[in-house]
Amino acid sequence: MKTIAKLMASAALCTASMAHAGELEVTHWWTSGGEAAAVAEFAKAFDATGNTWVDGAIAGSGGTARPIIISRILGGDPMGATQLNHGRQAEELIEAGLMTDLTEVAEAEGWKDLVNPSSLLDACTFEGRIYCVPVNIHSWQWIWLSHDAFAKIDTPVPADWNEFAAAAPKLEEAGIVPLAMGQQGWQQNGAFGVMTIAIAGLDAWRKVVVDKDADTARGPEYAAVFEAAVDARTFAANSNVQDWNLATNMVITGKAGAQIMGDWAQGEFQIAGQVAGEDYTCLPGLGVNEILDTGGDAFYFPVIDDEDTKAAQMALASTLISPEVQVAFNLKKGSLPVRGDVDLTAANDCMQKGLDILDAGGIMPSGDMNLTADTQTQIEDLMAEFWTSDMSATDAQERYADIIASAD
Amino acid sequence: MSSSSNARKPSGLFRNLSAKIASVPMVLTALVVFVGGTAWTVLYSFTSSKLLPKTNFVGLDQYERLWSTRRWLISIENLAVYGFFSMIFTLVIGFTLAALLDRKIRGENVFRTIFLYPFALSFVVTGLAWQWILNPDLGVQSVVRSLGWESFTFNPLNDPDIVIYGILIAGLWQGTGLIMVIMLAGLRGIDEDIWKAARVDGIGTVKTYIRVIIPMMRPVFVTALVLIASGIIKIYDLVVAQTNGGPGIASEVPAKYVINYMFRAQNLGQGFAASTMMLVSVIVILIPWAYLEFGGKKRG
Amino acid sequence: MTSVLVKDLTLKFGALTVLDNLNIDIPEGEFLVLLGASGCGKSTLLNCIAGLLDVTDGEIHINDRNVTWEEPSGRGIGMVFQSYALYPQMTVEGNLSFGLKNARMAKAEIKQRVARAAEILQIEPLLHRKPAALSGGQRQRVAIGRALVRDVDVFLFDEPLSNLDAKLRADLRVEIKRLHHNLKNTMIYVTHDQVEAMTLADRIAIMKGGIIQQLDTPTEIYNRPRNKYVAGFIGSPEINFFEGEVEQGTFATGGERFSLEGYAFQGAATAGAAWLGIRPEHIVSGGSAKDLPVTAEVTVDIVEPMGSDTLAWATLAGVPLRIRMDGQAAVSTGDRILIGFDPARASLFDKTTEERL
Amino acid sequence: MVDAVIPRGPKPRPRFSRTNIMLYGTLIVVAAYYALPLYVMIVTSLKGMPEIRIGNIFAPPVEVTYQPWVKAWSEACTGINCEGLSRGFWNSVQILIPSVILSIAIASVNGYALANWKFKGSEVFFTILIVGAFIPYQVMLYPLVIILREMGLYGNIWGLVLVHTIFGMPILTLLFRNYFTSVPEELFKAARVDGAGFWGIYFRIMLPMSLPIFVVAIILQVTGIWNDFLFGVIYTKPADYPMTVQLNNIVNSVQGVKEYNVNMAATLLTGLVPLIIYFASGKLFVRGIAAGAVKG
Repeated sequence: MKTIAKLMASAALCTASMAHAGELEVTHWWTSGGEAAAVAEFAKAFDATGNTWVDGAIAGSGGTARPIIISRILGGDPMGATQLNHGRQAEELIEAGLMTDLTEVAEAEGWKDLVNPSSLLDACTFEGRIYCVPVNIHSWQWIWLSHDAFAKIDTPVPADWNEFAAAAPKLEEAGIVPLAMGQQGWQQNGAFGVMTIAIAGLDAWRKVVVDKDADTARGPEYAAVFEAAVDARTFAANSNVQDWNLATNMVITGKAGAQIMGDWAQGEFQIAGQVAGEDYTCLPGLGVNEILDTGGDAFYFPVIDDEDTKAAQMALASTLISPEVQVAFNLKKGSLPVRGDVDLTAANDCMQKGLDILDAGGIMPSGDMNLTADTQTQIEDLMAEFWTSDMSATDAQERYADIIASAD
Repeated sequence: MSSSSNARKPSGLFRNLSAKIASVPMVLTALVVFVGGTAWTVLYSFTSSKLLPKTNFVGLDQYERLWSTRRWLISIENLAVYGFFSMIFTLVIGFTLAALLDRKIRGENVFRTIFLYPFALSFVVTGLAWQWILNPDLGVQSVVRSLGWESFTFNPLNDPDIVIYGILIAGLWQGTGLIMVIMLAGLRGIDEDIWKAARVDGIGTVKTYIRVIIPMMRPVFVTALVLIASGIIKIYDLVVAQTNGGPGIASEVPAKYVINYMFRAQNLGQGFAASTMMLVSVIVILIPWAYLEFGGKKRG
Repeated sequence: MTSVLVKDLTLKFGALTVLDNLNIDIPEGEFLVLLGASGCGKSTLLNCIAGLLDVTDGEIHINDRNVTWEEPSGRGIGMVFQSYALYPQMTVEGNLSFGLKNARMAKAEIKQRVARAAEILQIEPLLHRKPAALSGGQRQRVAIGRALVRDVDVFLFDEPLSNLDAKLRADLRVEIKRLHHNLKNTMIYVTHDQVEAMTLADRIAIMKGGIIQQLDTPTEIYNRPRNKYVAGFIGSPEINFFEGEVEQGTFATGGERFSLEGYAFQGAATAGAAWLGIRPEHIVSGGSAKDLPVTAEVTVDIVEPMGSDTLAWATLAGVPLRIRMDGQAAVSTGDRILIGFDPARASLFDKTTEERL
Repeated sequence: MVDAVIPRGPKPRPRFSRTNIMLYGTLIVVAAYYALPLYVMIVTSLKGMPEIRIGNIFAPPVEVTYQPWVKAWSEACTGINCEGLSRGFWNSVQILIPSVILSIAIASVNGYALANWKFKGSEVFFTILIVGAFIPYQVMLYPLVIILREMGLYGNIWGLVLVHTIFGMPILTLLFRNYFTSVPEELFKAARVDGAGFWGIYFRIMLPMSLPIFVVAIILQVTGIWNDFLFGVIYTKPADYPMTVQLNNIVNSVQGVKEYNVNMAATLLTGLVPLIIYFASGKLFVRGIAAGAVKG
């Protein structure tokens, strides 16, 4: 096995593209309006260091982009740097020696002390070495509510999931889709995850996702989650969109009452010129259980055997995590910075809420870090099917538990 | 009496040397890519390869998992539905159009050009065009509703139960022209005397087609069938562009499953197992065809 | 002097033997026709001589040189094909000079040879036309010209006239004969048309199943076919066969008994089962018939007038009998006529070996 | 007594017989169905977004605007690359030209060798090749990644060119083999007697004779390669993405609202090359696909 890995690594070395000095191709899948604006900040900062950011945006969700990125790395045509969700996805690539070790830069700059929460850096660490730069903290646990929509039905904007559920029929009557939901597995799975934390609680979630305890997955806590998901499914029945930002757009335009979506949705509100608290409201943990997962994006640097490229990679790594860039990027992206020592006074209402929770230690690890891509895909497929069919809560729960039981 | 020849007896390997050298690309493609690649994939489908191909064999595990995965079953079901209707409609529409065009009509060229142009377009273009036409808020549904039929509902791309038919409409639009052309070529290849004989015998046009012409065109139908079938199994771009498998996983197809598992889910073994199943289904189609086509006339 | 020598030639395609141990010795200047039904191996033999097919065993010598492993172009042959095989994108001149150019011959020499061939074949006005603008006959002349310019000793013709209509075929046949007469090259000519074979050949080789049945002059083949197959193949309308027994100078068949007086047996006359063949044109009817050693009275079943002569069908000894008569013969269906033939003109074949007796 | 019309002269035929009305009626309705998507794409691409939102997709544009076309061609964004489809267009051109030349060159020589210079085993390889045409690409995707990587061609345009050459080989080889087989064998024999060798016969005799089949093959390959999506996604990097892949990216990378007019303009732009070839080549296109298909 190791031989194959080495072979691949050497193949990668031999045929690495000979980029010009200081020119790095960076692949990522940030293509929506808010995301593109945020990534432009990275490019600007990197270009300012005398290097050149060659943008390799890949449209579609991470699901579309990841295979392209990975097959290029494996195929011996690595890019200079790439976005990847950290966690288990990159493990095998690191194992195969295809990723650049960043430990030196990390130690020189003291990332260990900067990065908060430290779990983010842990996810980048493999056998004691650091292989990726976390760039932001994303949390899924948000519901976004449209003030317009609730104004139309003369109902105050709900303060938690239960109030929302109560108001949903009224929204429906007014011809408003209560819950906007892009019909893609990762969104549906994300929403489900959010409801799990809010309804089943962190302990049950941890048992299932971290410890892969199928019995808990079959238990009453999860049963309640699936029941709630069935409700949510009815709320989202008329949501005819696929992409998450189109769903967000429904909330922005008041066509939908709410959307369960990660904090990146905020970027879309911002671009649409909406103000948190005035035009929309965000509730962490569905307003029930104020806890945020600390997933996020990270950048990896595939091994390229060229000194200039290597230097550029290191320069990019330190640029990405530098305080100014963190602020500029995260403000646009709507995510939280990975370092606790930056000034985010410019942050809006929602980000501030997030920062407060973060400071209070209301954090949990992200699902990405605990489930393999394989298991993730299986769950996403299940969710995709569940949300678009009339599968009963018990059936869905049973199948969910089966997947957990066979996860590794 | 005979002087010895100055020509050397060429040894077996160097006979037709130029031809052999010229055939190297073909031989390599056949052996390395087609045979080698296929064998490699089949072999690795018995391993638990994840992101990288590894030789830790796990027997039929990948296949067991494959056949207990909802998404694969849905993919297969979609393929069966799409395949069945695509087969029937493509043949029926293709033949009917060909027969209509064969009635010595005016403007045959114009009609043929219109029926066939979608075939020049890629599946991506086809998928996007139909995605737009079937858009529930702005497309056909809204147009019909605006005409006064308020309750009209035709929203296949967002209804998991009928989404595959939405793809079918686009697929038929793109592919029937080709079959029509093939059928037309077949019809044109039929002896004019057959028509004269049918006329003398007083057999009606439709009846002549059904009882005489279609049986005569058996080889053309078989070819068309194989063509449609092999196209169906490969269906990928259309789904990606039109629905990307959605809503949910309602319009997933095997080819997409393979690529998803190979690259996205980082479970190569599962992807290989799924692609091997696709291969098997092709073989199931090919063998009877090969038997029909070549089995009978081996001595020819 | 031997021009073409085929020695123990065998050709197999897998398990199928197409040519079986053939031996032919063709003297210089001979016009040899390979004749046979389709699939008999005649074209295959020609292709072997040309080097277009690799032999399984045996040798081929041309002009005393062993050319068994030689490329076609190196054998000193010119070849004319049934479909003319003119290169459609080249002019007549281009067609004629292609081979010479491939042999890197000097330009002046090429020009001179093309001119000569064009003159011989009277195709000078056509030199700058493309084959598509030529008639069938003209095309075949060009094809012959292509062999001619090569200035070789051996010409191979592969059914060159089969694609032409009857009249043109007759015309070109004469021209080929004249060509041979003038050039005196060795020519090997494949055909399935016995008229061509008879008219052109110095010798004919009749082939069947990859084996030469008889190699002889046309007269010999016509008059003294070596076996029943050759007898049946040559001659139109076909020879009449009677199955019977040879007994003491007579041939007994279906209740009739023909005298064999004057028949030249190959060896001693032996008794036994045999075939008797007599050509329709050797059956005499009317007044002169009664003087012949064999006579019979038959009823005419059908009459086929063909202008120059008339073919009458009757039944003798239980088998259908073809009788060739003069075109003016006044005979009609139902007539009873007297016929007769001279056994010296008949052929006898052994029943089992089918060899000439 | 009724005067019976004596049948004489041409048989009277009603100009609009029921059969004819049915026949043309059906054809016109079906033709409308086939033509509709193209029409809808064109009118949509010429409308402004407000008009699209309120209007009917079948209605012709009230106010014609070419802005969506300009935007699709040179301004539409994927990520922070806002060069529009033009980049994909040039990538496709760069992929297309070598792919078409290489695949046809190789396949025509293959077909020629198979038709005229059979050697031991040549038919076996050919059979494998033809059977290979039916193997789902998915089976060979990953092995090809490995092969290209070992050759150092993975991720660049030449790798994709090779992939197109490989997967175009079965059908093209078949096309050329059948064509060369239909060339009278005697012509080939005559050329051998005239002393031409393998390449001599190919270049001097066969090639000039087979221009039509080359045109057919070119049409087949240009449309096929231009329309490819799968290989473009898997074997190239974003900078080299062919037009189809970029189209999918542009349409699917939504920023704010979906700009249907730009999407349709982009879609049409991508379909333009094969459409032009199709309308320009007419009968040859039909011949091409019929030849490729009927015998396939």
